[in-house]
Amino acid sequence: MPEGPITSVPGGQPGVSRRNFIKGVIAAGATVSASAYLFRANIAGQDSSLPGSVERLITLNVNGQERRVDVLKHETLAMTLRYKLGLTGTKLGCDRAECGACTVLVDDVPHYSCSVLTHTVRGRKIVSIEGLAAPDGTLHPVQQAVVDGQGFQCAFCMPGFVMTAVGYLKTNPNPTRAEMAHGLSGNLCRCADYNKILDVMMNAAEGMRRA
Amino acid sequence: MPAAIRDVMPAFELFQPTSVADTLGLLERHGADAWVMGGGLDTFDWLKDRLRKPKVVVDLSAVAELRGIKDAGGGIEIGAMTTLTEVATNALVKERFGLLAEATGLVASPQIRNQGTMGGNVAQDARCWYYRAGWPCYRAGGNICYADTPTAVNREHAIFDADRCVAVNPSDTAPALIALDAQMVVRRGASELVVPAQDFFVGPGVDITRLTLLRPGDLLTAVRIPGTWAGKQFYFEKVRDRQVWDFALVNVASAINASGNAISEARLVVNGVSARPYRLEAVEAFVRGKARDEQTAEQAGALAVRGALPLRHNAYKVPLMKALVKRAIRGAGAWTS
Amino acid sequence: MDFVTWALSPWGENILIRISWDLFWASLVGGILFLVAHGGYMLFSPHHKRESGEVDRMEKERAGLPARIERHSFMARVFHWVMAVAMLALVFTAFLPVVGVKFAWVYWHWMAGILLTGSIIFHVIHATFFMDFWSIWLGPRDIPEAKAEIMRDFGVEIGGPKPGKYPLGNRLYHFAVLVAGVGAIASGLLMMSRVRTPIFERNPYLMGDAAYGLTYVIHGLTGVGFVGLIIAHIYFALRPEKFWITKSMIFGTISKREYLEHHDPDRWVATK
Amino acid sequence: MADYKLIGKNYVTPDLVAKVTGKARYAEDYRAEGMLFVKLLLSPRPHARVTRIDASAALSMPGVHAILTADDMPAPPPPPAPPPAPAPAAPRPQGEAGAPGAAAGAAAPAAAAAAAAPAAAQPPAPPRPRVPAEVALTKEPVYEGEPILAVAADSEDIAAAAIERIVVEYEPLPFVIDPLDSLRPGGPDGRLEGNVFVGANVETLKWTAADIARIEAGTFPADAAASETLVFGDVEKGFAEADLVIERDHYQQTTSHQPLESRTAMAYWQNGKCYLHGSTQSVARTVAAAAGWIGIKPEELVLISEYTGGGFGSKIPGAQSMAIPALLSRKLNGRPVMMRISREEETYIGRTRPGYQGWLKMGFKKDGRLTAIDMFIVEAAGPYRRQGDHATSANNTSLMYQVPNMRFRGVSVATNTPPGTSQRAPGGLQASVMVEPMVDEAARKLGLDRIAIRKINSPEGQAQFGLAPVNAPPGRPRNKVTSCFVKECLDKGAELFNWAERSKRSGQRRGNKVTGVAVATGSYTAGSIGVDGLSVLKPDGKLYIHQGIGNLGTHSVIDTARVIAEQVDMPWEKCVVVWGNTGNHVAWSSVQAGSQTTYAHSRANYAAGQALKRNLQELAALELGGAPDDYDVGGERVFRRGNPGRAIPFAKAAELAIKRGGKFDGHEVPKELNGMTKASAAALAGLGLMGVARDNLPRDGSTYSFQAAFIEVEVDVETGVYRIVDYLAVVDVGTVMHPNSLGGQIHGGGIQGFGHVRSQNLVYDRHYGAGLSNRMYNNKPPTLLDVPVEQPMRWAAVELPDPTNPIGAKGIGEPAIGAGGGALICALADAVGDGILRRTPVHPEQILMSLAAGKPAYETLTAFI
Repeated sequence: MPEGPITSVPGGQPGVSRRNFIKGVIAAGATVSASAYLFRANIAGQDSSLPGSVERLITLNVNGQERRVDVLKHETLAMTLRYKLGLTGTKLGCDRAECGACTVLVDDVPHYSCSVLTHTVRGRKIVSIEGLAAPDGTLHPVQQAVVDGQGFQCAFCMPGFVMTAVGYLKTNPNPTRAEMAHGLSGNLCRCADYNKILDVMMNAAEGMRRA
Repeated sequence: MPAAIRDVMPAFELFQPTSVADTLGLLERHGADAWVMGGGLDTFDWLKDRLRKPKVVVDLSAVAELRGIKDAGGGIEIGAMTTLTEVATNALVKERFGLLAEATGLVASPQIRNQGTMGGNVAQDARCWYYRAGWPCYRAGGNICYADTPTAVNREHAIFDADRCVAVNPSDTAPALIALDAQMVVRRGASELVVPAQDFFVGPGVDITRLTLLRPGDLLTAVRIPGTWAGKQFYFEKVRDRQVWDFALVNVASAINASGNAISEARLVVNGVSARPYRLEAVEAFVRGKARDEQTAEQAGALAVRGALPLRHNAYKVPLMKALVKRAIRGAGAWTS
Repeated sequence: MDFVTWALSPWGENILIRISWDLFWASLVGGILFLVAHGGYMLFSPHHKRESGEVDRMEKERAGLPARIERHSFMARVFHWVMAVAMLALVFTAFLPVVGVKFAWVYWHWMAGILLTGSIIFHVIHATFFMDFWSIWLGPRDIPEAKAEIMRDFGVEIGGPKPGKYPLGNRLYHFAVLVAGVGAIASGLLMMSRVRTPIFERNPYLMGDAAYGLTYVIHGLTGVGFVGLIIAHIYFALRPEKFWITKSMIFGTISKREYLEHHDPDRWVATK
Repeated sequence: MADYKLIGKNYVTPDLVAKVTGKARYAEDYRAEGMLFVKLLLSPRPHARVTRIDASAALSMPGVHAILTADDMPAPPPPPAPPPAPAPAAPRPQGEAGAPGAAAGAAAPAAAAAAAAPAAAQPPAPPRPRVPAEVALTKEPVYEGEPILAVAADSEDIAAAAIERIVVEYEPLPFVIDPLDSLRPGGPDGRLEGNVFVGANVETLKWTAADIARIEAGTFPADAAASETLVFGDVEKGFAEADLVIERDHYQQTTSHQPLESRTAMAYWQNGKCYLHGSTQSVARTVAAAAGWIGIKPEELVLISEYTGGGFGSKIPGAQSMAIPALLSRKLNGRPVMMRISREEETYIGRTRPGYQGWLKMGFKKDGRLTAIDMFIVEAAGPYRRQGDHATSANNTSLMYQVPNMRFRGVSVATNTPPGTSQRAPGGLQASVMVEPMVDEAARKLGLDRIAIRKINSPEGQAQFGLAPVNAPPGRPRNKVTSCFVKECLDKGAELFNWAERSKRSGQRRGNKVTGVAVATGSYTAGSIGVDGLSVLKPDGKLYIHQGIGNLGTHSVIDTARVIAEQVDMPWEKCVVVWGNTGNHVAWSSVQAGSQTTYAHSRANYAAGQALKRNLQELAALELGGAPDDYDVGGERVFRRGNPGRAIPFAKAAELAIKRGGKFDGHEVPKELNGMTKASAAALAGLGLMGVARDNLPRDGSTYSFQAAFIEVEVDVETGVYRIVDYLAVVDVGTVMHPNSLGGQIHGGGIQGFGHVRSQNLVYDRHYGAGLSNRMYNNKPPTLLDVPVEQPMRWAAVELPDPTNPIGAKGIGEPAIGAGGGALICALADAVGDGILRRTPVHPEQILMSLAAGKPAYETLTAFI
């Protein structure tokens, strides 16, 4: 990162150098250079005495770890995961809640992380594709089913589909094929490998029931 | 003229109040500078397109009292921040008001239902693609409707009650709520308005820039459904191009109280055809006391579309609406036999 | 305060949308300020009425005049009141939504506009063929009259020319309404190409963005202009010293004395 | 069929675990110290000239580092010349970087057009203006959303705010959205140079007032002037012989490719080299193209694209826009620059399949045999170059239906809409969607079975096909295919689908639901030749296979590597596939388009495998005595036939090869190799025993794959809503290499075909020339619920090897989309009646309104609505 850029925008309040503030803030594993991604000084100012006002420095529970992160007020979860925490497995396909590639679990429920403010999920349990496999590399049953069935083609949609399937199967462990299709229907696959995806996810359901 | 860019959310100050009182305080304090965010799905579109740049966003996600479904003496009360998935899968809703559960279950996509809220779904803005492109149309405060010109593409637009603007209300839950005689609970400063769902929505003639009566500073806190229609016969159908994400081309919600084969009371609401969910009071009156059969359904369908004024590309909405109203009278299952 | 409202066209160009509603408030406040100022002045100023002696003399000279003289024919009065209703409807349907009273106003607005247009067409024909067309117009010979009026308002006792049928203020007002009315009607008719009416085929692309912008601005300017004009009109109609005119617009006639007091019988020859 | 250990078996591709754990890195997943972010300023107008740019306010903002405009772009290479003569080869030489689609009919000279056109529509005399090449940033935007300039800043926030402070002034120019508007007398031209692309040129073509009057009356003017004409036989004679003639107007929409990964790119410079992380279908073939866009030599570019999130033809050699971060980085002394392309930007700059407005006439004998086909297509080509889709549709039709007389006339109109390019089976999809329902209509009118009418007209064996310009020299041989087993597909499918019984459900009504059952075929090119294979057996006992192919999702980058392993009987666990980074020394490859990879690279890798094997044999002969042919390979050893004890393990062989040097370890390589392969071989020389070769295997004809698709749909005639109940695809793709991948390709293609027929669309406001469907919820790619979900989709292969491929494999990606789309529209027609559905996408209202009216009750020819 270049030496302390003044990160103000014209029309806003005078900026402050965030460099020192950031030091030590970004949790281990984050790619520091990418933290420049969303830097910008507050424009409306901050009066922390007001009810409901929020701090930028927050703690997130991601993939079972507590991570201290500096998060801008207008930052989405997808951006925090990808550019602050280095978790690039979560993909941005549309950034507009219409493809599902960025799906992550928030308290076990699938959400489009492009359309969630990071500040909204403070204190909630976030799981991204990187958090599914066991630390020893053992794949989650859904991941294993994908591998066993050579599921997906370009796989840009895959992390989103896998997360949706994991979340959906928690609510319906024994779905019919049609139910599974509805459960996964919020994810778009442009290779249109839907049939094979349904095949492997039905196997995944079985794998999860066994696990 | 400066260039436009339709990507990257502009910065704002964020507030995450934990009570309705604090929320109202923030809204009063910031006035028109404040933007109320529920699930955020409509909000993010406006912000990421940089078409709205509020100074302050008030995120309701931490207001616990706005969440949840309560039993209210035969009826229910649904907090505005209750997610659509919760509404669609809630046992009480399914038992008493299957119509709402069904309509809610057909909104957008599973993830959107997991995040989108009851309040957000009824209060969402129009999806007219000219308006959403940021063009200076009537709805955006300008002096033209781009969707109602000789060359406009207006397949998804209104066939009823257009007044300059021809956008439609995109909500799936709104017609169900109107059919169930629901009431909207709105906090306006110190006062609380309880408005029939039907009157919560406004047409372009009355207010061309908003789809509901919510003004800056207002807060929709809950939806109340009285017990009147609990357990009655319901029908909901949504026609759209793709079975996920897409908004309804036309949808229909009906609640029918029938004794034997005779309809004693009915509610019929169609959406996707005008800027307000379109309640068919004339049809409701017509079917009252009539036998619930093919003939009544047929006549009801014909009556429903009376006065429709289609645009160049949406004439199909007339027969489509007619068919849906017909089915809504006949009821589920009847038409496939 | 903004005078006009701009927007970005689909091509990213600044286009004129309409006037700023700030101007409505300006016109409203301006109108009210004027009447307060004028009313105050009239209460405390040294302004002078004409001497009554001259009128007494004229009354004697023209004993043949009837006791009541028709100032406004029945048709003229019907026109005036129809126009007044249309005008008020137009102004209220236009500006109530602006001040926050929401209702479906467009239909009533253009209907009132049609009524106004119709009544004005009638008025033009009526005035041209059945009235003294030029009696309402302004001309160079009004200058001495204007001068005298102003002098009197400043307390200078002065004789001088009397008006014909219409006092100068009347004629000035008529002229302002004429200009604003023509502007409002012409722009309004063009604007009707952008709403659905049974009268015009809707075609919002009849003109270009700039031409429509200008049209909307003209309509807006004339509209807020009317706010001020109407305030002034009602105010003067209710002023005691002008009330005889108001009454004549209701009942049609004025007394012989009023006739002689306010008019030059040579310029307006009473027929009855 | 040969007994293979690897080929034809399911296995797990080595990239899959990385994909499913989120470790696979696509272009936007790379980070570098000090990385800046780019935002683009896009043209708000469909056609204009930039007259002024004032970026001073933006440049003075803290955190803004640089701006890049058209003035910073290197001069584009001259546009490729059209082929000297209309080659009777593959309909689309999917080939050369940036210019796919110079097809057989492309060179149809003015004489051809003149012959077909009335005198009034004579094209103007030469010299004809050439189309300027497309550059990443422009001063004359020719479509809404074309990038004008780029800003690099510390963050996207700052870059976006900077864009909003830049003032650009434009001089508006005429624009075209609907091609037919441009053909009106006095209608606008999409380019300053003219309105119609002919070959590499732009010309001006206007129709007569009478032609336009016919359009306004709702019919396509089939005798209007064409700019391209291709013929085979005598079409008038053919129609004279026909017992049944059917003609139909027809519209197909323009669709956007919409790969889920946009064309994001990141670049930096180090030691005089540009490191470019991009998203491309082909890796080796992108280097020269991208280097050209950046204005450097190919050797100065290191291209990294290990994973690509789909392309479907839109990223064949990457994208012009990749040059933007590279050039900004160079301006900033090599500082890394990331350009994230938003979905809306992808919709603008991410390419389209050209739409069709056209007319088709077919003549049949009573027995169903085709006597003549006459086809006229106006295509919406976008603003930059002729698209060959329309001519390819004709070519493909002449293959699928062996008609003795055929004529094609076409006009490729310049439209100010996103640039066209190949999209999966360009022209092939459209051909199936256009032709198949008319064949069904004929079958019904003639009382024939729909499979029977196809079989009577289908190609078989080395069937001939193709059309030629009207002035082509006589006696020239027609094109022919290397193999064709479509009849076998139809037979096998009829059996598996139980066609005899199922087809009786046609038109059955239950309540308001009507069943439609149909069959349709699709075909497309399935590979050509001309690439290199490269592999190294290293002393660690592993075989390193260096693939220059991109990893675009078809798995072919891995599947074709197995061909080398198969040749030398190498256990798959000991094979390492190297791909996706030209810094890792990859072989020259085929362009990944036109279902090329499987066919071409199994050939190239077969050649490399043979070279590897030969090197092992010769090495063994030198080490152990005897002749090379005395030795064979297997069990990770090269051994003497009949005496397996005399053997050298592979690891040892690698060591020996290094010692011996020369051709054994890559210090000497065949001269015929491509320069890129030579450079890679040189870099790898001395690391082990090398197997490197160019594909010189014999081939006669063009390689095509085929598919027959069977489908059942249910149409709700009260609402027009329909769903697919059951689907079966049977393919002729030669030898099956990887069943799971093949299944994915077949059904993925089929579903994309469904998407074309049922929902995908681009909509434009023609007053402003502005896109209204830049969002996915407006342009509607197919979802999971648009496919059969209760009954799994099924597929089968006839598994008859192609004689010109050493393992018998053919390409697999493209026939599937036409068959799928064709089958769906045929089934809808089966349910609601012939001649009603003449426009795609088939929205519910077309069915609803037309059924009520008893005829097509929608605009049949208007584009972009």
